[in-house]
Amino acid sequence: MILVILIALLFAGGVLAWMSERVNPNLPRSIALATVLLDLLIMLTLLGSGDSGQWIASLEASWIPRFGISFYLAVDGLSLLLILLTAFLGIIAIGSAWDEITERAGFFYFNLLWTLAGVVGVFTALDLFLFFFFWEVMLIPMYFIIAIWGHENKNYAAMKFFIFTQVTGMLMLVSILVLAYFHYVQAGVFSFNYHDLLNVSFTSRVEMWVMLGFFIAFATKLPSVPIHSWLPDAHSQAPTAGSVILAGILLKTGAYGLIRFAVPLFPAASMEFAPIAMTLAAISILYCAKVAFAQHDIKRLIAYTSVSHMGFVTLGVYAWNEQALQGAVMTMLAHGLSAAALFMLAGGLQHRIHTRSMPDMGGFWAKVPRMAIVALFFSVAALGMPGLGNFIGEFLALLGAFQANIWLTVVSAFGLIFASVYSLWVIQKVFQGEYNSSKFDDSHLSDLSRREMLYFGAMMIGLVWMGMYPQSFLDLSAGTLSGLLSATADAAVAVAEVAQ
Amino acid sequence: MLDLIWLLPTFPLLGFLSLVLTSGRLPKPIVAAIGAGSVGLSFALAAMIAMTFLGSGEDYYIVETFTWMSVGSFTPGFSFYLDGLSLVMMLVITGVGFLIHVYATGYMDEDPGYSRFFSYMNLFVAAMLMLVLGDNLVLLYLGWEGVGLCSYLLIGFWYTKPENGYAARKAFVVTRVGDTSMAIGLFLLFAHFGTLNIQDLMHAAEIEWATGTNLPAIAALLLLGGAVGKSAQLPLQTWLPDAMAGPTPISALIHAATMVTAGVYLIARTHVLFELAPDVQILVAWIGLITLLMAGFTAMTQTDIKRILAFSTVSQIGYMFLGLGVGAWSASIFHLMTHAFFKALLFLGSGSVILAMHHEQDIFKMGALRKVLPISFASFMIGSLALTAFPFTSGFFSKDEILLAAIELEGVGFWLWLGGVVGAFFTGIYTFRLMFVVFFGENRGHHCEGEYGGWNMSVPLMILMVLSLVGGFIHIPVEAVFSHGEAHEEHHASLLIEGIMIAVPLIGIGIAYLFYGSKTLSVENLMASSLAKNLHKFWNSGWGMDWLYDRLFVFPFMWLARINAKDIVDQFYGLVVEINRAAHQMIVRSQTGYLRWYALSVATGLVLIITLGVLL
Amino acid sequence: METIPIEHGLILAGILFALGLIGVLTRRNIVFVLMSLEIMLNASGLAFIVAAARWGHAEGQVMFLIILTLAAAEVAVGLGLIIQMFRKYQTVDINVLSEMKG
Amino acid sequence: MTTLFYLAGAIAVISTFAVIVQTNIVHALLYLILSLLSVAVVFYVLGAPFAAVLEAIVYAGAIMVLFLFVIMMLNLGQHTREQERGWLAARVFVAPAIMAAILLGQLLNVIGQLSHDVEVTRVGVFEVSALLFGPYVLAVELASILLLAGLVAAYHLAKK
Amino acid sequence: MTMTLSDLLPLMPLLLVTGTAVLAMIVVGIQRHYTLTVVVTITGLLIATIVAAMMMSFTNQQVTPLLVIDQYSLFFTVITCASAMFIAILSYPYLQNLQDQREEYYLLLGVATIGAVVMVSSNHFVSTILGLETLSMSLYGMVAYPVHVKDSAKFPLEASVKYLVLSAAASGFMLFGMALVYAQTGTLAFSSVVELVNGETAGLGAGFSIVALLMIIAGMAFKLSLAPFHMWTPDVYEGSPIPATTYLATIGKAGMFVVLLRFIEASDALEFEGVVLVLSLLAAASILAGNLLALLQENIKRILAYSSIAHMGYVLIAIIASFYVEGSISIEAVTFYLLAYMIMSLGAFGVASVISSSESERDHIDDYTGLFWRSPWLALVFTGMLLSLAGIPLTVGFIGKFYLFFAGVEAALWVLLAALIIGSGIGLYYYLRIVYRMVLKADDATTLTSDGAASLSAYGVLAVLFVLLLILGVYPAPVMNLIEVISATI
Repeated sequence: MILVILIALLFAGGVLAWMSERVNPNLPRSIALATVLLDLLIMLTLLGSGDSGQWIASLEASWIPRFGISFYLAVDGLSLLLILLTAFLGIIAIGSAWDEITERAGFFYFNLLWTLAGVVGVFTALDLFLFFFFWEVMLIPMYFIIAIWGHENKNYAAMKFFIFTQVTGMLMLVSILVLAYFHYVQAGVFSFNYHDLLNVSFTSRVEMWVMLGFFIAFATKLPSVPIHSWLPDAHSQAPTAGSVILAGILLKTGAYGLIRFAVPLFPAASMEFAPIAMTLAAISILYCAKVAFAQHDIKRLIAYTSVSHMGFVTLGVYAWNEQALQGAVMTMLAHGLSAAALFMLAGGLQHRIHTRSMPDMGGFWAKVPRMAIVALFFSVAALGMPGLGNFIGEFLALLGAFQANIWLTVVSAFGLIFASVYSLWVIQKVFQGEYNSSKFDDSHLSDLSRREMLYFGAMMIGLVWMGMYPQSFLDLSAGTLSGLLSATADAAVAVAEVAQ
Repeated sequence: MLDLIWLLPTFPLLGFLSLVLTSGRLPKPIVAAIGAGSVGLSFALAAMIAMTFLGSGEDYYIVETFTWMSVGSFTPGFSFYLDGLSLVMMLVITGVGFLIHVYATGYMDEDPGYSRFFSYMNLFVAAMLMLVLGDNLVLLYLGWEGVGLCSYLLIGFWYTKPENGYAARKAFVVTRVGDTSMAIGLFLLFAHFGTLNIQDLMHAAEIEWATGTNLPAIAALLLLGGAVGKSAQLPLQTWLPDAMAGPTPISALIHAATMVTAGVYLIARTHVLFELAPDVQILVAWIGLITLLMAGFTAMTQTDIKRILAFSTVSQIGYMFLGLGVGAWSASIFHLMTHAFFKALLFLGSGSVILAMHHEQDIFKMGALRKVLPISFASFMIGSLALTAFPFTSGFFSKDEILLAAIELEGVGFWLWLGGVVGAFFTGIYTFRLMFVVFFGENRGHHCEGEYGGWNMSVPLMILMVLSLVGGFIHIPVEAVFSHGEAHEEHHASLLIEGIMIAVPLIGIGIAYLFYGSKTLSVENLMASSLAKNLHKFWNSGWGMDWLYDRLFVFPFMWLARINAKDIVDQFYGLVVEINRAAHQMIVRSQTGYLRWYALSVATGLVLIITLGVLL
Repeated sequence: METIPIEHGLILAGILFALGLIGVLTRRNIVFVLMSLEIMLNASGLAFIVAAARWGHAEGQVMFLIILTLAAAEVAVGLGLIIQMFRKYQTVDINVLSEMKG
Repeated sequence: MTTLFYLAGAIAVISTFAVIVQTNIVHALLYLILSLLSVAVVFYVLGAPFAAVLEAIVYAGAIMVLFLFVIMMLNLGQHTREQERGWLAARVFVAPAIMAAILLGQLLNVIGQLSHDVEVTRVGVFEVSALLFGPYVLAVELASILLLAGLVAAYHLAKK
Repeated sequence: MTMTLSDLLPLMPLLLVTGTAVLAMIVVGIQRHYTLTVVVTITGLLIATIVAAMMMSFTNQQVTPLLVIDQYSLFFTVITCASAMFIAILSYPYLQNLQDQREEYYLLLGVATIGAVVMVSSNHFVSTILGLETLSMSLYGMVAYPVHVKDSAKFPLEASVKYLVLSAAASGFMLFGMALVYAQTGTLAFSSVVELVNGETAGLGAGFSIVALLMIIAGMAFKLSLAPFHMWTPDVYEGSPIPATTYLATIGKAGMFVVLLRFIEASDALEFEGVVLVLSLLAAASILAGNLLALLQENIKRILAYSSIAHMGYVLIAIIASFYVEGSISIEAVTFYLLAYMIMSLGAFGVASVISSSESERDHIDDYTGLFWRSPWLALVFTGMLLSLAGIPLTVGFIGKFYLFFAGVEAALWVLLAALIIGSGIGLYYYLRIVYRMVLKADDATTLTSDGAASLSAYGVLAVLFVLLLILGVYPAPVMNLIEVISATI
């Protein structure tokens, strides 16, 4: 029941925020904040109440009996980690929108909360229909966030985001249906229940095709080359809060889908497909790092780096061993914070000087030292500095991946070099060098406010925590991951035998 | 006492945190107290720990604090490993580091980024201590990257100049290439042994891997990649001279005494692996030799006082690599220590000169400074003598040991030795070229008001002078570390060889005197031929390595980035959109609005479907 | 009575139907178009009568009656539209009715 | 009777052809009436006298008269022949003729397979009525609704 | 099988609708009163709706050879009558200021509804033709209704002429096809076609049957505006007054589809590979052509027209699937999707209708700029309808599409599913274009709502539709169960 409350609270809070705008234009943001805080508190109560690897909480109710669809929500350690991240970044996003969004704030927070609700749904749904339902539900409010409060090219960006995710989502729908149909043929009843569908058996060719449907949908959200190109546009055009949600949470739904669904449902096909997926990951890492370096638009740059970093997640997932999976999960969490923070910084800069063009910037260190230090921190986190969360994730992912595929890991490791190239490039272009105010309007250039420092501080603490004592996070997901690993072990052995 | 070892990096780390969180709002004396004091505390503690450890007679001591992460069999912890090697490193870092911190409180006095400077410095010391004290390679890697970051921050300390930023990024990226290679090495080791604890790894490697097989060679090569990056050896040496863009105390601490020798430490720490891969080990020697010679040539052509010292650093680390390559582990570490003393001395001395000359670094714009700057002169004199291995200075003993170890090696040993001697000859030339030009001769116009700064700058110089002179008599307690690896503990060299090794640097000094001291020989005559000019240019540019790397890596990367800034994949989707548009434009023309056309289409449709239906 | 090959009746209907179709497709005068439509409907009616003859049924004739009704109603509405069109455009050229397109 | 069938059929085809190529609308209408009448003969031959009568009265009579009224109202006829000639160039026939030809070809092809000589039985007004007021009574009612719809629509559209 | 008294009871809804039309005619005859006529029409349709709904549980009967009154036909009778009622309500404010006699419109609407009810109950060629033509005949009148208004912005005359001529030609095809079937089988009931299929008459190749069937299907495809018989659709939609367009787009389409479904199901026409192939081609062509044509349109009505082409293609997939799939899942898919399609089309056209009136139609996409800020509730409803058309969750359109996908997957129609995905992808673009216009900042801040009691009821209709859209999108189980039960009767 607590899970329904989690989601319903967000939906209701969204509606309430929208309605409250009539009373007072400042009310929506407070309501939104209160809602997400409350949600976070409820989630925290789940933390202590269960052993990792088990379902901490679950709820199953019949929904559409015609197709054996049930309203089945459940949380285990992995899900819990991710919904905690969702709520945390939700608060951060509300904070980043606090002053930035002044027009039609009610509708904005409505969309924000509904997106969060969709994401929480995605992370908790264990009925594949329900999963797909939430998967799509989160798109629409996100579309509105980009299309209404976005920047100069918002229509194009919002449209591209929507069409990419929706079209590939339909491929997943087809795959889900094929899966359900096979279950029907084999078991005689319709079911979309995750646990039921785990038992479906296929011929290898069919399994590959069905798996591809899932993979493409998840790889789009992740995103992975060659279906990544919606992301730079969406990120650069979205308002700051939108970018935070997109980079911090939405991308993680793709990774979550791979871990929870794509591989466990189709272990054999996934193992067979792993070299290709890992190759795509390696290409994502290197190619997008390279493209990132060439960008002038700071948000586009960060967006490309997101693709690059998410490549490590793909790499880790398809290496499918304990270190690699933990690495993928840690990368998801750490990248959630670091990318969100970087987008907030870029958004803050844009808010202050009304441009995102890096060639126009420079020498801000002296003007906004706090911002510079914060930016430095998160850039350094992004390039994988040990002691911060991103390092743990990427190192573990590579460490695990090395055991699965040496050459792709070696190639991917070069991403570490590229990451340093573009991260430091940003610092150089924006904060170092000569200050030249003729290229932009610097009348509003002010250092980070107390409130902003609070948000950034929270995220910095989070990253240091992840970097110095990741065990608190690793322990949460360990049970889930080892459960998944042992469940797919037979298939892995079978594939290995075939390969020999 | 030994269990307090975790406090060593903690003190500077706390210093860093307190300086960062107050972000420049503290008054300078307090900043200085925190900055230098935290390192001083560490040094004091390190000294006490050292005494306790040496007194205990143990070979090693492990302090475990907490497990960093535990994923399957991968369980690195924040654990510290103390043995002779890390003891020496720890003392050098905290000791020399403390002196340089003290010096810097005077040197940076007028800089607006005073607090920022010391926060970075403290972070550096903390990271460096992590590097040498960590008992597993992941913790070592943490320090390894941490010092790289601090190096980056401090090289680019004066950020308003774009070229400083460039130098900083270059330093970071080039070393990151090495770091990546090292990281891959770690993956490989973990994949084979399931642990990254250094001692466990070494034991396992000895047992499971046979000498001369491929796997240890690859692992050693990958680690070597990390080492050459950090220690500025071929082929990744290009960043160090540019790194001189940072404040001079940085050059002394990071780019002379401590960080750049991390590569030497790494190889020494994992020497078991290198012994399992003799080919790679001899490669280390060759890398050292070639680097030291190339750097020697280049140093002779430089005019920037700090760049000369930088190339000499590269060259001296070359000697350490040479020593590692021939298996003279403790000699290399010994040289590491003495080099830390005299190179820190030289850099700090040059810092005084530079400050006194109002940030002028071109040696040919200086001259006759020995009267004006007596302390700087003294430190330079002593430092230079040690650097050229003048008998009974510290450098003499350490370099001697390395070269003697080299000549005793079968086969290529003689050539390595010969190269080392030639390098020593160049060392003499370029070191005293610097001496004669800067401190002798006539004043070349620049006004100089005498020594800058107070006791806080001069006292560290004096201490370092003493260390540079007598450091050669210090015994480093590393026998236990290399007990099974070192073949020759006592060197029995012939008098001839000893003579050559003593004489060659002196000849170098003499030649420098003839050219730059007495002006008996003229550099202009030497430079007359075009061959000489070109050679000079070639050497001056660091053997064209920057030029080569620009063309091999930087330009292609920039070019690729530039041509594909729009992301070709995205353009593919643009094409899809265009196809849709075109299809729309085409098909929409069928909607002519004419009734008869519509009727015809209906009739055509009917005919079409009937035909298709019947045919199939 | 004599026999009549049913296929010939249907062929006759088919020819008439095709001619009507040609009329609809070619004529620009809307009155002609309407007349051609009548031909097509009538041809369909003929086909029903022929088919009914094959079976000796009355059902085909019922269908014919309905076609007759529908033709009548259609002509009534169609002619009404023609009158309006003529009022508006003073022409019976259907090509004037092409203001909506694309 | 067979002869009559073919004769009437031939007349129907010819006069129908004349309709679609006529330029004088009144002539065309007359050809159409001729065509309808010959179809009525075919109906009769096929043993459907009731349908034949209705064809003659309702179709050739009432409906055609409606056309005539409109033609008179709009004052079409002789003087619009030039215009019609201009509209009726040979090339506009090409595509429609091809289409119709293919369609007809298809029809002939498949109808040709159906070879079935029928003994013509007379199905007169009684049988039809029995059907109309028996099972098909609803059809009659619905037909009246259909006519009502036509009536209302035509009333609304044709009024001034 | 003649009429008996017991047959009258199942005919109740039909009789009620007829009565409504007749009553309205009498009222008009006695005293022309706009509101009264509207009220009579609406009340009659409402009663018919309720009665039909109440009868669903116990009626299952063939009434004369012409009509079958089973649960399925009653289900669609309910939908048809309710939709007609909604359209009548929407028409009320729309036509209020028409400078002409306005009452006949409701008469035509009533009569058209009779035709539609007949169609959804028909399993016989005679009733099909009669229902279809009654519907079409009334629609000719409704489409051309404002023809007398001087300088009307739109082209009702052009629309009506195009519709009449092409529709009559299509009816000709259908009739000729029926004649061929009849010539071969000797009856006019749908089920007779099975004999064609089973080849009980010797000496005939499959060709004859296929030609006959395809001529009928071509006629139906025209009414459903499946490509390549689609070209009339945008012009007729655009030229008609919006309520008439709504009628055409909803009841006209659904009625015809039910006929097609019954015809295909009763006749086993899909036994012929040629027919399956042709239907597949029609579906694919409609999906692609409809979506591509709509891509850059600037006129809302044309966009919806083109999108309806595509949507009919989508439903056709489920019909084709019914041949391959055991059980009634694909029939359920068709039924549910038609229901969904009715709701969302009614809603979308309804919004356009509310902000338009007979004298000024707002059907250009720019008219909707900033609607979100000017009339948020209207914009919300419209957005919901468009997203539903695009098949996004939370709306009934998603469940509908889910059904289609399910049927397609079970039948393994991969190529058609690919077309469905591509088409939906293209479709997103133009639906979102409209949505985007609505959320743009408006240049003028005037609200686009005609006020007064007249439009209040129209708002009520939109609210009901929106609620249906959401409820069926979130909790469709009850309706699904119902549809599962009724689909078994086909």
